[in-house]
Amino acid sequence: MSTLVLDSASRWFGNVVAVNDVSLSVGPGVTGLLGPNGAGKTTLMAMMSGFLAPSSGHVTLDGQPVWRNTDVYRRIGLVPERELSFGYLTGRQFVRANADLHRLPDAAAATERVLEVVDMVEPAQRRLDTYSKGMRQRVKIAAALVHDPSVLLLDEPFNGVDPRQRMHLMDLLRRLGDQGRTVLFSSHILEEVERLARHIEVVVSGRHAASGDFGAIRRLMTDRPVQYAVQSSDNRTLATLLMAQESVRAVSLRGEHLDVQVDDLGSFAVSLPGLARQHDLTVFELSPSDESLESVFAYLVAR
Amino acid sequence: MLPVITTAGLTKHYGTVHALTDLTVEVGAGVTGLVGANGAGKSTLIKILLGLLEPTGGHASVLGHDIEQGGQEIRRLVGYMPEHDCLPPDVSASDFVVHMARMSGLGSSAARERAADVLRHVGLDEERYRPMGGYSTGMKQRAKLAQALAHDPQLVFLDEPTNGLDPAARTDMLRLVERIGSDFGIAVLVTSHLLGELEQVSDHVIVLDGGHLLRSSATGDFLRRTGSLLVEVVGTETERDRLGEALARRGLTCRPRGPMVSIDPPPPELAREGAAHDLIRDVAADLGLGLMRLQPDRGHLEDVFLQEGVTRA
Amino acid sequence: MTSAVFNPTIATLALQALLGRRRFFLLLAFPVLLIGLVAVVTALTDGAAAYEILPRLGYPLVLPLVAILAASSVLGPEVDDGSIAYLLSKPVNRYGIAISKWLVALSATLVAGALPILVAALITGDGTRATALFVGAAVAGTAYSALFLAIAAVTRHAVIASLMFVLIWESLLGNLFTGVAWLSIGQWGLRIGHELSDQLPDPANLPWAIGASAVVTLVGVWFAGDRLRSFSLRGED
Amino acid sequence: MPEIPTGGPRTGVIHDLGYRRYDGPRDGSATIARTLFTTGLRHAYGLGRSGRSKVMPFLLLAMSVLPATILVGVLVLTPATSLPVSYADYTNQTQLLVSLFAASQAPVLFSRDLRHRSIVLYLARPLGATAFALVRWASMAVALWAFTLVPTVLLFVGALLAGLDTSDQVAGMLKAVVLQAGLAVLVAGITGAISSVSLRRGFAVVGSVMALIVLTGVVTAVQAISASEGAESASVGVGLASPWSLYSGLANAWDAGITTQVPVDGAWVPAYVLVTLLLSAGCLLGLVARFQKVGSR
Repeated sequence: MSTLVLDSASRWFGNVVAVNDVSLSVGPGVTGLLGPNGAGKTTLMAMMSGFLAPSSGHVTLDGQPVWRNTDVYRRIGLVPERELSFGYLTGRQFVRANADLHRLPDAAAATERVLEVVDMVEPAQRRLDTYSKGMRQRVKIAAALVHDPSVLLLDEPFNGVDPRQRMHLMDLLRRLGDQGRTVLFSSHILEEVERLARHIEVVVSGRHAASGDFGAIRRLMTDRPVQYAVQSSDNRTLATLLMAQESVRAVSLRGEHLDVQVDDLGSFAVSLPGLARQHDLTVFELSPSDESLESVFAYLVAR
Repeated sequence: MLPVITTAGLTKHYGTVHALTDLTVEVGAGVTGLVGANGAGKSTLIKILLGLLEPTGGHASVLGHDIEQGGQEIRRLVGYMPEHDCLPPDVSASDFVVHMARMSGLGSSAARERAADVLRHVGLDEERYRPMGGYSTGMKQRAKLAQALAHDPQLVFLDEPTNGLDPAARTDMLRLVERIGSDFGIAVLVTSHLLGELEQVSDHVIVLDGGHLLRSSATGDFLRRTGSLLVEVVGTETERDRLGEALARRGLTCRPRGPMVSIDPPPPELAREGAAHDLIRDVAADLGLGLMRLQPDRGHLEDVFLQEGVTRA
Repeated sequence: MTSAVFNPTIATLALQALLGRRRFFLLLAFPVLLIGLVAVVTALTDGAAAYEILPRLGYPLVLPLVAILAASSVLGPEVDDGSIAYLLSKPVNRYGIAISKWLVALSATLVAGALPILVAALITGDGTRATALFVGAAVAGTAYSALFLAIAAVTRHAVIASLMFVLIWESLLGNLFTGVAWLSIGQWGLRIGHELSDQLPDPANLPWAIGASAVVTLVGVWFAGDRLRSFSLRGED
Repeated sequence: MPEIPTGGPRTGVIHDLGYRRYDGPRDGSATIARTLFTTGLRHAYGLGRSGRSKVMPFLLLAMSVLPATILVGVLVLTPATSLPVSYADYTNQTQLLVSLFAASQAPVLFSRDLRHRSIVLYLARPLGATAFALVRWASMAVALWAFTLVPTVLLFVGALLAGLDTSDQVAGMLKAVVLQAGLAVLVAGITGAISSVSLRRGFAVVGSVMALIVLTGVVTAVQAISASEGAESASVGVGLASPWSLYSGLANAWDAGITTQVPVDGAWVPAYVLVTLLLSAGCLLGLVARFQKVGSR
């Protein structure tokens, strides 16, 4: 059981501040690091894995600093986003080399064990450059797991992996989390994080925007001014009715839809069904039209 | 109106790998989606249509030109945004798009003016003077799109334009694709492995699986075929389950999906257009639940494969 | 901190990087070319004429080119594309990594650069001269591989920078200005070889040649290790 | 479409900034090829690219011009009847710099597009892979030619200023220029072919250095040895093996001011010409094949 702690960590490159005063702590279980592209996830990951010194603040694993401390890699397994350039090695040779670098007492057994965990025993004698993207990801994970680390850090592990392999990887990570390992993965896709992580950390523009249970944050996210797209059997009538509601700020017609800006989602959502029934309107579609992470979290940051 | 692309029995085999098998389709104006899992033959089809690859068999024509004789003429009239990275990192988007416009035959001043315009349309502003190596994925995709539009083509091939984008950028890109097809008046063939996102922007969808044509039909047909609904109410699992149980009592088949309730296509007695919607509306009103989502379930590619697999078997 | 000086796994990987790709044939071409040439010329004429190839071509050109190729192969590509992160995310001493990689580059330089010079020189006769030239080549190869490893650890244009050093500084300017010999790895090696055979030139003084070679080697390897210790991954954002 | 405001003083107009179609003229393939050629030529010298990419080519150019400048200075200040080095031989003497220029700049024209895969964007446009490869090669050849031409012209101007015999100088200079063109064609083909196969810049450079500098070193050594052993035809024959020995051999045969170990004459002259042509053509074919193969991937 290990805990990775960032204490007021910042990182800047010249005048570009990639990570801005982030404090968080990642413990056992699966944690998702969520944020739009360019939010500083990779920089955060690099600091947590000891590949970048924080410009200010501290990054520690169980109290030990991570930067320039090669000993922490006994407890950390890292799956970088970078491609493997060891195309001339077979999957087994690559994993075995990782085991040897850790000076494991029985490197051969550890290699076979971990190849089995990621379900790559059969293709392991093929060269890496013949692998598909999903297979390469699994071999990377195997290499990171070979020394049985208590912390597993994965940078964008699902990028470019097709849906079937994605499911497979997710199952694997969930199992690792259930075993009590600290599993942290970064992603810019809400659905991915939703399906895998209970606990999330959100970064937007280098700032720590939200942290905690996924469900709780999702509820916080709905409690904000939102934009809705509504399609009904009579949009103009519905527009008039909605405009009379206090919870609605603006309504406009766009093609076959109504764009509705809602200030108070709770009372809007409660009043809409009754209103529609009263005037015999069929609501064909009702969907938040602005669910992007950026806009959701920009709101959280601005608060 | 003449079809933009027609293919007849188009086949491409690499040794034992069958990338495309006997493909016969027609693509018209507007936005056409080309869907398939990785390796379904989407990129191969585009490369054949561009004349970069020779088909093993069959015929195709693009904008009235046969791909075998008219390759050069076709490449003059179309734009291509490849799936993979193709931007030199040390050049600015502005310089690059101007150069690419000139490579399509525009004069130097026309190329400059059009590059500036197109970069504005795709949404690259101040950053267009910076080297592209420092771009985010979203900016790179925009630059790739800009070079495909620079010479005002009559047809663009967009290969996985939303790859690697986060949801905000994905929405922007899709809206842009939609505009290219409607406002710009350029025919679009856009590929993706997500059927859901192509539904939003395309008029017509072609589904490929393992090099075979699985289906080619207007987008509306896909939506109608799915028929499932997703409903979400304000609150926690308790509220979700109250809604689900109430709907189930009224004859709908419901199952929880995350914070939402997924409702299967309604039974015959509720098949009238809007009947299920009204039922949901009424149940929510009766229970005093806040209705915050009611939308058709976005079909996924896997669903289409599932359905078609049954009919083909 | 693990205090391992030599890490066999790192060395094996470096060796595989060197031998497992097409560039291996480029590396192999040098000794084959050199020995073949000298053998043919010796057979056709005599050893004295053939020997001239070594100080004019083998020593000043083939040896440093082999060192450049070896040093940049064991480190350059990995630093370039960031995949060295896979090696660095291990509890392994960074200087140990630098030393292991350097030893592989050094071995390659000795085997594909210095040894062929010895063989070629022996073919031309005069064992003493051959030994002297080999000692010089071994010394210079040692310093070259360390210097080029350090260059590969700092710049993506390591090959060009190293080539400029050898071709412009050591060869072109070295031929024009004798003073360059004081700052030329190749000349230090020759000076040390001169102790064994008078047929090698005497361009600088001996303690300087020994000291400078040692300093370049040690500082080069240490510097490469230090760069690895501070290796940073930077994301796209 | 924007409308021209007409009439009274108080009018206004909002212009349509939406997407506009282009119905102006479109160039044919020949013009496109010319544009690609000019861009390639500029890029070979780092023009139109980042500041750092100008350093190498101009540093090398400055180094190759420097001795010529000194020579011209000496020539003007002291009484002399001829240049201390012939035009053709000047290029030969600075072959290290010419070779380095070719080795370091060929990857710019032949590796970059393949490595970053922007080649696909070119091939999706009217010019095909064959035309692309040929135009790139032409850019490189002309860039190399210009590299050798600059000091030649400088020497020529200096010689005229110093009052040397004009007709001698014109003849020598013109011969050199033709020979340099042949050299540029050959070297551009060799370095281009190497760079299009080895996409890592470093290895492309080492490969080119091997083909130009090391190979020439080998050939020169063998030539010298066979000449001193009296094996004259062997000495001339070996000269067919490297671009620089071909250059000096042809210059010798044409009496352009380069002395080789053994004079190149008789049937050797057509052999030298033929090998130069065949080698250039071979490299070009290789280049075209390479770009065609990459284009279809």
